[in-house]
Amino acid sequence: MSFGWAYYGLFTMASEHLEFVESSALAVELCGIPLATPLIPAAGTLAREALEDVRGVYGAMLPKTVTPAPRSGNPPPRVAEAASGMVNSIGLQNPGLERFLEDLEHYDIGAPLFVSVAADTVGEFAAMCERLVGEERVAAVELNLSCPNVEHGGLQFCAGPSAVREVVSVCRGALAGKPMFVKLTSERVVANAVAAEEAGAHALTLINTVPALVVDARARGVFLRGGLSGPAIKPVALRAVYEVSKVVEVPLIGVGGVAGGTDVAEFMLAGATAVQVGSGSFVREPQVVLEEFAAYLREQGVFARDLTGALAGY
Amino acid sequence: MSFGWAYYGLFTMASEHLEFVESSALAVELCGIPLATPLIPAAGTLAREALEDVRGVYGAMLPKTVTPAPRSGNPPPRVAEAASGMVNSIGLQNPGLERFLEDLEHYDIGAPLFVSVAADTVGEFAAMCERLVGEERVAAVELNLSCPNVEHGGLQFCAGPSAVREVVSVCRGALAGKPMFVKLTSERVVANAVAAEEAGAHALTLINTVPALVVDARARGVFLRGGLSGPAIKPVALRAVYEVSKVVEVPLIGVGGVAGGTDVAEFMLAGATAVQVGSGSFVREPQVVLEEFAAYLREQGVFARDLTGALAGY
Amino acid sequence: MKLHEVKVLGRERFGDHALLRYRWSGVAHEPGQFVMVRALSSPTLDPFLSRPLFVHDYDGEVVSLLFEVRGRGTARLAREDAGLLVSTPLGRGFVFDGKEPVALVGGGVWVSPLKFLSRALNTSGIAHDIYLEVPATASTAYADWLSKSYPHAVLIPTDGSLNSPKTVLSHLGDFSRYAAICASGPSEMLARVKEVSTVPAQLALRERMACANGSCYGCAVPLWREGARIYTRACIEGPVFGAEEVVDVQKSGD
Amino acid sequence: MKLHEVKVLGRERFGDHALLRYRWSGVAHEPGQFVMVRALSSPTLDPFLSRPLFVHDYDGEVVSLLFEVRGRGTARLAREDAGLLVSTPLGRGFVFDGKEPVALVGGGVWVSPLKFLSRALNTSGIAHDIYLEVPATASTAYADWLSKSYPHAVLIPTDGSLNSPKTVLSHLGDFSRYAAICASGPSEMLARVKEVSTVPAQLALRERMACANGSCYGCAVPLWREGARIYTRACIEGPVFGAEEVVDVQKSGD
Ligand SMILES: Cc1cc2nc3c(=O)[nH]c(=O)nc-3n(C[C@H](O)[C@H](O)[C@H](O)COP(=O)(O)OP(=O)(O)OC[C@H]3O[C@@H](n4cnc5c(N)ncnc54)[C@H](O)[C@@H]3O)c2cc1C
Ligand SMILES: Cc1cc2nc3c(=O)[nH]c(=O)nc-3n(C[C@H](O)[C@H](O)[C@H](O)COP(=O)(O)OP(=O)(O)OC[C@H]3O[C@@H](n4cnc5c(N)ncnc54)[C@H](O)[C@@H]3O)c2cc1C
Ligand SMILES: Cc1cc2nc3c(=O)[nH]c(=O)nc-3n(C[C@H](O)[C@H](O)[C@H](O)COP(=O)(O)O)c2cc1C
Ligand SMILES: Cc1cc2nc3c(=O)[nH]c(=O)nc-3n(C[C@H](O)[C@H](O)[C@H](O)COP(=O)(O)O)c2cc1C
Ligand code: FES
Ligand code: FES
Repeated sequence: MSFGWAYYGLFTMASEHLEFVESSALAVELCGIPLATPLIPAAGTLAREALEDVRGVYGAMLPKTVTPAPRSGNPPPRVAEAASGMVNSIGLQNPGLERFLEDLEHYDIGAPLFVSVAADTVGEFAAMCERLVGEERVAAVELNLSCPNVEHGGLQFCAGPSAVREVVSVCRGALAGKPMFVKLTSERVVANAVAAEEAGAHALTLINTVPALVVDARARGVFLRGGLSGPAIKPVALRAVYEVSKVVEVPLIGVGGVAGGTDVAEFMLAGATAVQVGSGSFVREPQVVLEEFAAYLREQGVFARDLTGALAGY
Repeated sequence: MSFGWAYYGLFTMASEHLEFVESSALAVELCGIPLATPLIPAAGTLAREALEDVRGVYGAMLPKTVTPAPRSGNPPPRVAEAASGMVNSIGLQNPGLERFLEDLEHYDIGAPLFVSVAADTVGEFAAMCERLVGEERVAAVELNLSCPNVEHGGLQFCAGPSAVREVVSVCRGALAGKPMFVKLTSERVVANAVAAEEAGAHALTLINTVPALVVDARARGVFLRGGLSGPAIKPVALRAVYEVSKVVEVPLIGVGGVAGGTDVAEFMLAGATAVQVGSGSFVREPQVVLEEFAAYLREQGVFARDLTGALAGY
Repeated sequence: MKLHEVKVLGRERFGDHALLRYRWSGVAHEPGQFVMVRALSSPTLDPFLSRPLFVHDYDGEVVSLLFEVRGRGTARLAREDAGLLVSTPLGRGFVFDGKEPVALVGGGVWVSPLKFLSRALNTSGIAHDIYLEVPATASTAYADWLSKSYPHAVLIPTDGSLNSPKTVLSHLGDFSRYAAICASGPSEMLARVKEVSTVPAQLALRERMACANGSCYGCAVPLWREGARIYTRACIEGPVFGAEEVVDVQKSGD
Repeated sequence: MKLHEVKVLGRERFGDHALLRYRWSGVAHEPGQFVMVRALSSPTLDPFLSRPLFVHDYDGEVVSLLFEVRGRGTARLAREDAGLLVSTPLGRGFVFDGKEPVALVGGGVWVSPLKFLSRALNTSGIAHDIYLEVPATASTAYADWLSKSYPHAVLIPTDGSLNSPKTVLSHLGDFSRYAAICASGPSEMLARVKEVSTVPAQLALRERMACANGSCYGCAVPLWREGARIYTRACIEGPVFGAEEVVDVQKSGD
C-alpha cells in the first residue's frame, strides 16, 4: 500500500539533518521495538568513538560483537581492499562482556541499543544471554553465529541446521522473551534460517561476511584470510534475504553492501524490515545514505514500512 | 622453485601475439594433458562465434555446458550488472548433446577440447559420459554440478557431499578413465571437494557463480535471480581454491573474477594448476590477460607450473 | 572483446541526453548496428560491463552516438573529461531491397539509429518519411535538438507516461502507402508496429548485453524460426529483426 | 566518514612520486597527522576504500600530500584531471616538551610528514637536524626534488634493496646528542630506531586502514600498555607512537 508523498505534510531536507514533521515515513517496527529509521550499524563497523554524526541516522545502535572474556584480536594485516569491497579478519577484538557493560552509556545515540554476542561454546552463549536478560538498557541481543564452536572441532555455529538449532534454543531459554536476532552467513542460509526460526529466533540478520582470501601475487603470499563485505556481496545478501523471506515468518534484518539509499530500498523490497550498514559507512556517510533513502521514499510515494517484501516479479 | 627469466632464451612480446622461443614458461599439465597456457575459457563464456582472437591464448577450449536434450533457456532479462561483476540466469541454453557433437569441429582452436555437461538425473549424467567416452576429440569432461537434480526435489547436485559422491562415482565409471573435472560452487566446497575426490574426480573446477539477486528499486521488482560472477567473487573463489588445496590431492582449476594477469597468478599460488576466464573476458581481452601473466612470470623469474600452491604466509 | 581508444571530437548535452562524436578509421558502420563503449578511465570495475549504443550517425570518418544519461555507465560517458573506448561496429542492421517509399518510425532516445539510416537511404536515393515521437518527459533542450537534427521529420509530442504508441502510428496513417517500415522506439511502440503493420517491418531491438560477441547468451530475443520458438542473440543476429519473426518485444530492453 | 571536496591547487610528478596541493580552510592540521583521500570521480566502488596519507606540509591555508604511485588508489589521485575528496586531519601526531635538539629521521616516501614537522619546529624555535635516506630504487626526479625540498637535510643514498637501516643511523651517530628522535621511514628503519635509540623516540607508523575513525579495528598496532600487550588503533591513537610502547613494527604498513 502506498501514500502520496504529500501525505507526509512538511518534509524538508536540511543540509545537515533530516527533519520530518511527519517522521513516520522512515519509522519501522522490529520485534515490537519502534525504530525511527530502518538503518542500524552492522556489528563491528561503528565504534563508540565515532558516534558523533550518527544520532538521528540510525534507528538503533549495535556495537561490535562482545565475547565472555576480553579478546585481543588477530595480528595485522587485518583489512585488505577487494573489488567493490574489502576483506577483514579482526578476530573479534573486544573488552569482554563485563567491561563492555560497565561502559554501556558510551553507546547511547538516543535510540534502542542492541548487543551482538559470540562465544566458544553453547554454554558460554547461554551464560552471556543470562547476563544480558536483566539489563534493561539492552533492547535486543544479536547472536553472531559466524564464530567457531570449539566443542565441534572449530566448525562455525552456523555450519548447519542442527548446530544452529541447538545454540538458538538454549539462548532463547536464557533470554526469557527478550528479543533475540540470529545472524547467519550466506552458506546454507535457507536451512539455517528455518532451524533458527523453529528454535525461537525473533528475527534473523542476514548476512555476515563471505569467506574470502586475498593473495599478494608479488610477495607470493597470502595477504589475508577473512570475510568479504561491501557492495561486492550485495547481490548475495539480497538473494539470502529474498529466499529466506519465502520460508520464515520472523522479520529479517538485511546486511551486505549497503552504500546508498536505493540499496536500503532493495533490501526492504527483498523482505527486510530493517537494514544494517557496515563497510559502506567507511566510504559514505550513513547520513547521506539515509537522505537518499528518504528521497527514494518521497519519489515513490511510500512509507519505509510498506516496502518490506513488496516485490513484484519483473 | 624458480628460474631466472634469462633461462627462457628469447622471449619477445609482439603487439598482437606472444612468441616464446622457450614456450615452456607458460605451459602446464593438467591430468596428463599438456596445455600451452594455463588459461581456459570458463564454461558458458566463450561461444564458437567468438574464437577468432583466442587461438594461442587458451591452453584448452571449453564450450558452454551441454545437456542431453536441447534447452531453449530462460526468458530475458538474463544478465544484469552488479558492483564489479554481473549476474546471469541463462538457463543452460544449448543445442543438446547430439547436435553439439555434430558441430564439434567448430570448437577447434588448436588446443585440447574439454566438454562441460549437465543433466537432470544421475542416469542422464552417466548416459552423456558414456556417449563422450569414445569421442576422441574430447580430451576431458567437466561435470557441471550446479544444476538441479530433479530426482532430489530440485536441490543442486552439489548441494552436499552425498549427492556429489553419487553423481561423480557413476560418471567416473561411465568415463572409463577419460579425465573428468568436477565443477563445484563455493557453498560447502570443502566437504564437496573431498567427496568428489573420493568418488574419483581427476580434477576439481572451483567455483561456479554465487547465488545472487538483483532488485530494481524503482520498478520495485526482482530484476534477476541468478549467479554472480566477475571480480566481485574473486576473493571467494581464491578462498575456495586455497582451502580445498589443503585437503585434496587432485589438481584444481581456479575460476572466478579473473580479469588480469596477476589474478591468474593469485589463483595458481592459491593452489590451481589451470585458471578459467569467464566474465572478465567480456570486459578485457583474454590475450591481454595472458600477456600480463607472462609479464608477471618474467618479472618474478618463474615458470607458470612452479606457481601452483607456492604460497607463503604473510 | 577488443575495444579501441578513439579521439572524441565533441560532446554536446541536451538536458539528460548527450551526443558524442569520435573519429573512426576502422571497418565501416551500417545503419542499425551498435558499438560497445566505455569510459577510458574505467577499464574494468566501475561500471563492470561495457554499454551498447546504436550508431547514431556515420559519414565514413566520424561516428556519433546519441544517448540518455540513465545510470553509472552513461553518466561516465557523458562526463566531459572521459576518454573513450569503443568496439568495431557490431550486429546486423537494417536491410533493403530497394523498394520505396520507406517509413522510419521512432521514439524517445531510440530514434538514434534512424539518423544514419536516413542518410544511407538518401545516398541510395530511396524515398522515405520520418515520424518521431517526442515524449512529454523529454527536456525542451532535447526536443529542440531533435527538431533541428531531423529537419524533415514529423515530430509528434506524446504523453510520455504511456509512451502513447497509437499517436505516432495514427500520424503515419495507412501503412500500405509504404513499401516497408523501420522502427526504433520504446518497446510498446515496437510491439504496436509489429501488431498493426500491414507491410514488412524491421524492428531495432535492445536487450541486456554482457559480451556482445555471442558468447554469453545474455541478449535473448524470442523468435519464430522454422515454426519453433527459439531464443536468438540480439548482439550477433540482431539488433534489427524482421517484425514477423519476433515473438514479442521484451520490455527488458527499455 | 565525511569527506570534503577541495580545490586542488597543483599536482607535480617526480617519477613515481606525486605532490598534490589543495586549499583547506577547516580545522588546523598537526605534524604527523594524516588525511583520508579519494578521487572525486570514484565515490564508492573503484577503488572501494579511501587512502590514508600523511600531511606533508600545511601553512594554515594550503595542505600538501606527498605520495608514491603504487596501486589503483594512488594512480587515480595522481591523474591530472581527478578532483579530490579529503577528510579533516586525523589521528595523533608528534608531541614535544620543548627539549632540543631533535633529530628527524626518514626514508623513502615516508619522509613526507617530516617537512611539516620541521616547519612546526622552526616556528617554535626548536633546533633540529634532518637525516633522510634516499633508496637506490627512487627515481632521479624524486631524489632531486627531495634535495631541493629539504635543503637542510643530510641526504643518505642507500642500497634500497635492504632499506639499509644502519646507514642513516650511522650518519646520525651518537643518539645522545639529541633530546628526541622523530622517525618516519620504512618498517625496518623504524624497527631499528626503536631498537637502538638511547633517547625518547617517536615513530610514525602506518597500518592498513578501512574506516579511519576507530570503528573497524583494522589498523592494529601492538603496544605495551600497563605491562600487557594490546592492539591499539593507529587511526585514532596513532599514527605516531612512542617507540618504547610499540611492541614491534609491522611490515604490513610498508
Ligand atoms: C543494441 C542496443 C543499442 C542501444 N542503443 C542506445 C542508444 O543509441 N542510446 C541510448 O541512450 N541507449 C541505447 N541503448 C540502451 C543503453 O545501452 C542503456 O540505456 C545503457 O546501457 C544504460 O546504461 P547506464 O550505465 O546508463 O545504466 P545502468 O542502469 O547503470 O545500466 C546497468 C546495466 O543495464 C544495462 N542496461 C540498462 N538499460 C538498458 C537498456 N535499455 N537496454 C539494454 N541494456 C540496458 C546496461 O548496459 C548495464 O549493463 C542500447 C541498447 C542496446 C542493447
Ligand atoms: C597513516 C598513514 C599515512 C600514510 N602516508 C603516506 C604518505 O604520506 N605517502 C605515501 O605514499 N603513502 C602513505 N601511506 C601509505 C599509503 O596509504 C599507501 O601507499 C596507499 O594507500 C597505497 O594505495 P594504492 O591505491 O596505491 O595501493 P593499492 O595496492 O591499490 O592499495 C590497496 C589497499 O591497501 C592499502 N595499502 C597499500 N599499501 C599500504 C601501506 N603501505 N600502508 C597502509 N595501507 C596500504 C590501501 O590503502 C588500500 O586499502 C600512509 C599510510 C598510512 C596508514
Ligand atoms: C571491519 C569489520 C568488522 C566486523 N565485525 C563484526 C562483528 O564483530 N560481528 C559481526 O556479527 N559481524 C561483523 N562484521 C560483519 C558485518 O556486521 C556485516 O555483516 C558484513 O560486513 C556485511 O555487511 P557490509 O557489506 O555492509 O559490511 C564485520 C565487518 C567488518 C567489515
Ligand atoms: C554468462 C555466463 C554463462 C555461464 N554459463 C555456464 C555454463 O554453461 N556452465 C558452467 O559450468 N558455468 C557457467 N558459467 C559460470 C562460469 O563458468 C564461471 O564459473 C563463473 O562465471 C565464475 O567465473 P568468472 O567470474 O570468471 O565469470 C557462466 C557464467 C556466465 C557469466
Ligand atoms: S551479449 Fe552476450 S550473447 Fe549477446
Ligand atoms: S582504520 Fe578502522 S579502526 Fe583504524
